[in-house]
Amino acid sequence: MILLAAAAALLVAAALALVRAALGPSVFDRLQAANTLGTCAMVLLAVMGFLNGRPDFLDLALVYGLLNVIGVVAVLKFFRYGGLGRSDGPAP
Amino acid sequence: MNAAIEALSAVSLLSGGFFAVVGAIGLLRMPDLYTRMHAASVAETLGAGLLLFGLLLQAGITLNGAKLIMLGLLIFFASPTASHALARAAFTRAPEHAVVAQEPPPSTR
Amino acid sequence: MTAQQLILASLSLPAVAAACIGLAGRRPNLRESVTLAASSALLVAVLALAQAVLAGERPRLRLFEVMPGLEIAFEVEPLGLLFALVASGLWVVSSVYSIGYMRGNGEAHQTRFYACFALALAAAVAIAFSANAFTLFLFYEALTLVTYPLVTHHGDAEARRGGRIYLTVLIGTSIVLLLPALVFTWQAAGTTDFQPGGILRDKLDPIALAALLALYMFGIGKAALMPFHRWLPAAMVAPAPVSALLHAVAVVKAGVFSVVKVIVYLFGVDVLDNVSMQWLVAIAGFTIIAASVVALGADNLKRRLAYSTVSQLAYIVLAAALLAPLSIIGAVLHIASHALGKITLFFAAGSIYTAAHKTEVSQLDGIGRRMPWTMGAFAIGALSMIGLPPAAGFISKWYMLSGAMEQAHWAAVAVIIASTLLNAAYFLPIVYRAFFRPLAAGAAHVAHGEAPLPIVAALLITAAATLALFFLPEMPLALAREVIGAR
Amino acid sequence: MSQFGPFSYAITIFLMVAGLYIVIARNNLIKKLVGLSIFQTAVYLLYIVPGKLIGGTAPIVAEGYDTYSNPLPHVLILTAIVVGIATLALGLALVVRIHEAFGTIEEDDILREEHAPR
Amino acid sequence: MSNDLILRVVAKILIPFILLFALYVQFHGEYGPGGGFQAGVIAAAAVVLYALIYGLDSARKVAPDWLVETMVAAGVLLYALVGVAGIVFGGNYLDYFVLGTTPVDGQHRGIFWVEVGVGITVSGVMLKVFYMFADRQP
Amino acid sequence: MNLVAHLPILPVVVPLISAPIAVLSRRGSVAFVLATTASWAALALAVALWVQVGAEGTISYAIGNWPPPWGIEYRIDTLSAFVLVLVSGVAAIILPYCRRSIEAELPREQHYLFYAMFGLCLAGLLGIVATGDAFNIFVFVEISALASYALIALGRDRRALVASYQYLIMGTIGATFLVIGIGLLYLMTGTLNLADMRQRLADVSDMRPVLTALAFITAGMSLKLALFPLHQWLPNAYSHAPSAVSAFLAGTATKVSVYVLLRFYYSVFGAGLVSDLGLREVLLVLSLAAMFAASALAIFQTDLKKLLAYSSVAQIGYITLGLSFESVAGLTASIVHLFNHGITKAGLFMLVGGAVLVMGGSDMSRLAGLGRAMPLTSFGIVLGGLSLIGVPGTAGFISKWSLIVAALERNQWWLVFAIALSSLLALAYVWRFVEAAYLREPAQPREGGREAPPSMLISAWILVAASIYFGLDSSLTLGSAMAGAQSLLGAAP
Amino acid sequence: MAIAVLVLARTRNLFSVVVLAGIYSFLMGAVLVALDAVDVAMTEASVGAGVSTVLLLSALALCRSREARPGERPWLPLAVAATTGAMLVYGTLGLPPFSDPDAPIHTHVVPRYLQDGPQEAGVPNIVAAVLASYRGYDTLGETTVVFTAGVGVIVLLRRLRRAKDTA
Amino acid sequence: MSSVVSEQKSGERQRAAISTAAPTALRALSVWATLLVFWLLLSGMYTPFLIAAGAGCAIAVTAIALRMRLIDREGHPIDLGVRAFFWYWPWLLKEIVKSACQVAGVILHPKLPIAPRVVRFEPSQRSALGLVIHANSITLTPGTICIEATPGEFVVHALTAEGAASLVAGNEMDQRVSRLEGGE
Ligand code: NA
Ligand code: NA
Repeated sequence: MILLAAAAALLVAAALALVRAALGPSVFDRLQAANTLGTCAMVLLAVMGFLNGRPDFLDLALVYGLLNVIGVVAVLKFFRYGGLGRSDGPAP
Repeated sequence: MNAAIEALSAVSLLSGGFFAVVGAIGLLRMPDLYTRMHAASVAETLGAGLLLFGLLLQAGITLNGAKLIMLGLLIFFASPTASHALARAAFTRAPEHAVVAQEPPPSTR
Repeated sequence: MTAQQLILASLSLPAVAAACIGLAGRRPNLRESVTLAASSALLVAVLALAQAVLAGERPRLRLFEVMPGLEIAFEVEPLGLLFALVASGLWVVSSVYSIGYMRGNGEAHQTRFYACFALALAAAVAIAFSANAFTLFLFYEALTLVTYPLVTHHGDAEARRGGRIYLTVLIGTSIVLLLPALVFTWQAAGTTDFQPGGILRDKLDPIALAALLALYMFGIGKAALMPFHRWLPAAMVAPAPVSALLHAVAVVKAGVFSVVKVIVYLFGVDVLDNVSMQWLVAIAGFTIIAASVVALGADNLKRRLAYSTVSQLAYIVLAAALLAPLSIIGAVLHIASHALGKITLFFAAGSIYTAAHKTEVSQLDGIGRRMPWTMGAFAIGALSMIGLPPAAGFISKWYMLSGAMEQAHWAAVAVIIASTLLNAAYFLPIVYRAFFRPLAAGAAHVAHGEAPLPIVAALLITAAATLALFFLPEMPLALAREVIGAR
Repeated sequence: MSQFGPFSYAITIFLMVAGLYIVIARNNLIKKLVGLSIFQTAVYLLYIVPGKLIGGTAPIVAEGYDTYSNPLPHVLILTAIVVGIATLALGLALVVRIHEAFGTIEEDDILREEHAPR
Repeated sequence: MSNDLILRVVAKILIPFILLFALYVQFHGEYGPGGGFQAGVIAAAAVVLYALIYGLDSARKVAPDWLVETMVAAGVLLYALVGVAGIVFGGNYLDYFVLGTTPVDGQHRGIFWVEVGVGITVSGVMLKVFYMFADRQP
Repeated sequence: MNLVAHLPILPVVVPLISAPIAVLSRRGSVAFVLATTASWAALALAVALWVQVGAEGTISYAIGNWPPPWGIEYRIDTLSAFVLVLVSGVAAIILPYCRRSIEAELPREQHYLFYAMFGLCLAGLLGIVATGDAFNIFVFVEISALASYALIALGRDRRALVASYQYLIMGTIGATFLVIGIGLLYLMTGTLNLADMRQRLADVSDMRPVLTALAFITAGMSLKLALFPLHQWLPNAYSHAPSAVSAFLAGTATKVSVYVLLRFYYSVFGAGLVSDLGLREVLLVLSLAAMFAASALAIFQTDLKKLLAYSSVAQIGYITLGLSFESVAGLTASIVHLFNHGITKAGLFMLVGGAVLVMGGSDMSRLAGLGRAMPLTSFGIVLGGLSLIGVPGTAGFISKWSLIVAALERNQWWLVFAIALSSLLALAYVWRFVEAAYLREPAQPREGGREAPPSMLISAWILVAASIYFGLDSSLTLGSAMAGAQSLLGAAP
Repeated sequence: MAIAVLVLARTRNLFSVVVLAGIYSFLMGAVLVALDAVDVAMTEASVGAGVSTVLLLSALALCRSREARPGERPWLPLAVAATTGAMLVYGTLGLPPFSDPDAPIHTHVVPRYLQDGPQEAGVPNIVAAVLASYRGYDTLGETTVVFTAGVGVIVLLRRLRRAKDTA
Repeated sequence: MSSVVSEQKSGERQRAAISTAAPTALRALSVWATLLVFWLLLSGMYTPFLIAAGAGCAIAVTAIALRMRLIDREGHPIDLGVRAFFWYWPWLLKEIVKSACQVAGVILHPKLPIAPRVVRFEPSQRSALGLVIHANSITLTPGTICIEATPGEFVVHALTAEGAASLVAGNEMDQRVSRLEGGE
């Protein structure tokens, strides 16, 4: 029951973020919304794992989290440099 | 499971949900990008954190608990990094921080 | 040589000759020697076959089975033999003529010309020997295709236009009408073999038979039944030897040959007795009259000859459609007699063109004095066309007329008589002009004599043959009688 | 829950129609590809929704569960996803080359450009 | 983006974990969600992240083109050859039963190697495709 | 290890394996040898399979040794063996042609990738034909499709890119429609195995999803087989692709799509259902439209490759027309034309490829005087063209004959004439080439007599000769087609 | 999800389109988890939010990032799409009810996977068992698809030593 | 600008090299161990094969990480040690909760009482790691976002005046991070 409530709250949050993504107005706003949505989805997955009684699916949430990061980084790299292949400094 | 832990978990989950919603509301209400980001970080840190904590209490010291902690760590690493990168990108684009890469309304043309 | 080997030889001789001509392309003398040798050899082979056929043999040769009940096979029977004799015999003559004409006019692409000519002969012989309608159809189309380069020989815009009409009408009728007819026949009878008495007995009701017959008659566009006659005048753009090939040696003969073959061996004369043939008679009759009228108005000599051909072919169709034994004999004979007469006329036209560069009837005043041999031969050919003795046309026309009277088909009789008058009306003035009018003023100062020797020799041979056929009709007559089963 | 079936099909069909519309109606080559992807993803639901059993769980056999949702659609859709991303990758590569060759990725402009001399 | 301190440091910390996670997904596909495909994608994503932060050339030093191109082909080849092994050992194509001492053992082996093949090809392709795109100048 | 037992799978797996090895080799020459060997092996295996099927009847092969409805089954009957032979045969003949053709058209670094793609495309097409599993069809459809998108895009003209993109969009929509159809069928029957599906369709509770599946599969495959008016991708794709690719795709890809349609219609849905939905009439109308409109469009093309491409659309109309008769005779005509047109069109595109190589383009104005410049090439094109028209003695004639037989069987005389009339349009477009090649003088005189390289010319002529041979002896083709049609319709042979 | 698509259809900034497509994927993933399709969700997340975002961005970086204008004749596409939709509506009306355990897909073929899979194939994740073993050949095909796409992209985008693109 | 940055960077790298306490080999071993633990936690199945696989995979990933040159003080900060864990993070958590509640209040306040502004100040950290920890801590705490993080200057966006006011050189967070960085 509590879990359901938490899931519902996350859904509401995700919906609100979606509205922000829809409204924009700037690309960054959409990005921020996407990022928030990603986090919500990730936590939601964890909650759903418990809700279904199969919390071993947390792996899934981890995947979401990792890929969310990469997605955002890619977007930002694109925005800053206009391409994904550019390098601005020497290798580590 | 211990009733106290159960209760703590419930509280934690509910308040986590609450902060998540609040953050999202802020995302909608705030006037510009940076302020929206502040709001979002409420949802991403405290909201997500409390929710995961609540779950952690339910999972106990198990492998699932470990994974929940990993999830939390991931959020704590990734979320500010993403926010920072976003802010920086927006800032380099338009340092006068209210006007950031505005899309023209679709009605033009 | 066995009869089968003879068939194979007759089929492959011209084809091999075509290949050799192609290879010998750079050496004109060799090339033309090949042509002459091959044509003579073919004539010998066909004559050898004639002996066998007249002795009552029916040699057969099977090549492929394309589909069940559909094979490429050959069988030599009297009608086909007659056609093959005409074609191979005239090939020899026209080869001689071609050498004179092509060299005399300095034509281009001579190698292609001789090669395609040889291929056309191969197709014609294959048509003549077809054992079934499918094989006939196959080589009928092949004949169209290999004669196309001859029709468009000059390659200019006019030739291309003529070639297009030629192809469209011939391929068009054959695919749209003949092919469905063939499939229908195959479906109804399970075979397309030519058999004495036909293969469609009790297979189809009269209406279907009539429809099928119509498909065949119009589908065989080479028979130039109106309204599918346009290709023949359009093909006049070709050089004279080609016209000879089209009008006498192979193409139109293949058409009327197919008509007779279909009526006699596919349907069977007595099967068709139950079917109304009046429409076919009517169309043939109309074609005879209409084409003659057009010919009457044509000033261009070759055009006049072309419409004459349209009309003469319709005789054959008409005669075959009458279904009377005598008229069918006439039809068969007319294949030969028209061939000889018409080739003489075209040789003469080519001769005039080569020597005097004249193409119009109105330019021919007094030309007979300068080219007596040519115009003499022309006169014999004209007599044959009209159907007057002592030319071959008389005999065949006589049989046709007898057949029509035997059937008491007075309309047909009237058509034949009327058209004879028309024929006379458009041929005799030419002869008259040539011999009895003074030389045209403009042409007087252009000195020219007869055409080159090969041309004159060829047309004299055919003229002589036209006369010979009148006096010695036994062999063709014997073959024609065998066609209707009367020995 | 009985209404969930029709509802989910409605969503599926909506996504499919919208995706297809974007593919056909839009001029921008990249946008078309995005539409194509959406069109393809709509199929996922068509397969997977009917495979769900209420009270069932993910088809990973473990003690304590005896009702599992249907695994076969999952397998099929995994393949479909892979096909989708493969198509997208190839399509984008084409778009990039088209952009290099024509200087635009708007279909109209390309069609106009095609007929113009280079 | 190696200029950006924060991204650089966070990426440094995260990338090994992402890679290990990919391998975990690869090896545990039989027991939980995931498998060769997902593992391949995640592994490629780790390298992509590296390339995003440190530049494409650095990534190319770590995972050179020849290696990636070899992976592209090697994985699918491995898969197809596992199938052939089925034939060689007397079964049908992709018959795993004959690959081990017992049928189930054979199934285990077959599934494992097949998933490895998928993982190799997928990560190779994803990476290669990224290279190809990122390497091009607009 | 008895290879005969694995005949069903080997023709697919051999080219499939050749592709990654080709990529690993990174050498154009090695890849060429690999692909050629693989395609020859595939042909040999397919022929062996054909013989085996002829002797033993339908063969089932359980991949992974899982029994059919659970595992994926390869199921080879007369029809699939026949199409396998066609596809692998065309590939086996085209590959030797590729060597010089590709050398001239593609930079050296791309050669090994080209051969890998070719192998994949071949494996995909063969896989579609061999499989007895609905979803597996989709997977292999995508393999062949992706490979062909890339292959088409390799064309030298930049328009090849656009053509490839258009094909990608249309092809993907088509494949997605297919997958929707398969999904609905799966939902109603619970199985993906085609044979099993057919049995279980008998007691399906509600026919609506099944009919929808039928509609989606028809629409999807119609896109892929370029049924008029869904053909727009084809002319551009075929005319701008590298010559070898045009030839291969023209000979195989659309034919395999037709095969898929046949498979679903008669091995899954059954003839009754197909006619219930009125698909017969739709197919009939669209086929006629293709036969006439596409032929008419072909007449007005100034580029020979494009002309041939439109001709393909028209010829596909004949195939689908036969399908619409829903009789053994009609299906026989479809199948035999599928084969005959496949070899003829592949041969034609190969010859045109040779002409393009020497003359620098396939525009009619460039090809003026081709008859003298490249006599063998242009004579081959004429012979192929005659087969397109359906002149007796060519393979095309056999197709037309069968089609007319089928129409007559239904007493549809008007169709007979329609078929014949559309052949005249074919005559018109073929004759445009003949006039250009033989009756027009080249714009600028060039040094004559240079033919395409022998490897290209010989390969192309093998197909031309085949299309003549199968016009003279149709027992092999027509026999297989009829056996295939009978087995599809469940009629006793 | 529907909202995301609607906005996506209307948005002309292609960059935003990419972001929205990523969001769409995340949502789809969540829905898939709710439907017990965890493997699919994982794939969709990694593909939709990861790979395709990166790919789309890469392509955008190389092309202009703005859609010029929508198509001019929206009626034909709309009609096509609507017909498709109508056909699907008709088709889905006849599908078995949601979560009906007696539906054919739950009673035929699949029971063996679920009951015998762990023993026969030795793998508790039935999706993995079906994917890699029962229908392993499909997966070989799937891998080949990936391989094909990879080779295709290489062939299209590899920079050639000889400047071919200038032709 | 970029050249300046890279100069700064190379200088900073030298400093990092000097201050590297642990040799790379040791660090790599530690990475391997961490990864193995990570694997074991994820896996939960302790068959010999899977454990061996875990060890093998950890070796492989360590090798790759070495190849990527990820294993240094920045990438694997074992130097910070356990003390940091118990000394810095709880404080940060407390700060986060505190400011999150504040921001939540602002969001829910009908008037939305915000006073956004950008603040610049100089952090006292010298190492990249320290700067990153500091910057991320700022961003983690709701109400402040670190926009630019360079060794000489932090540019921070703050939601409210109070938030801005706390961001001055030498604030509590700055001090704590510096102490953490110094390994004290
Ligand atoms: Na898995
Ligand atoms: Na913050």
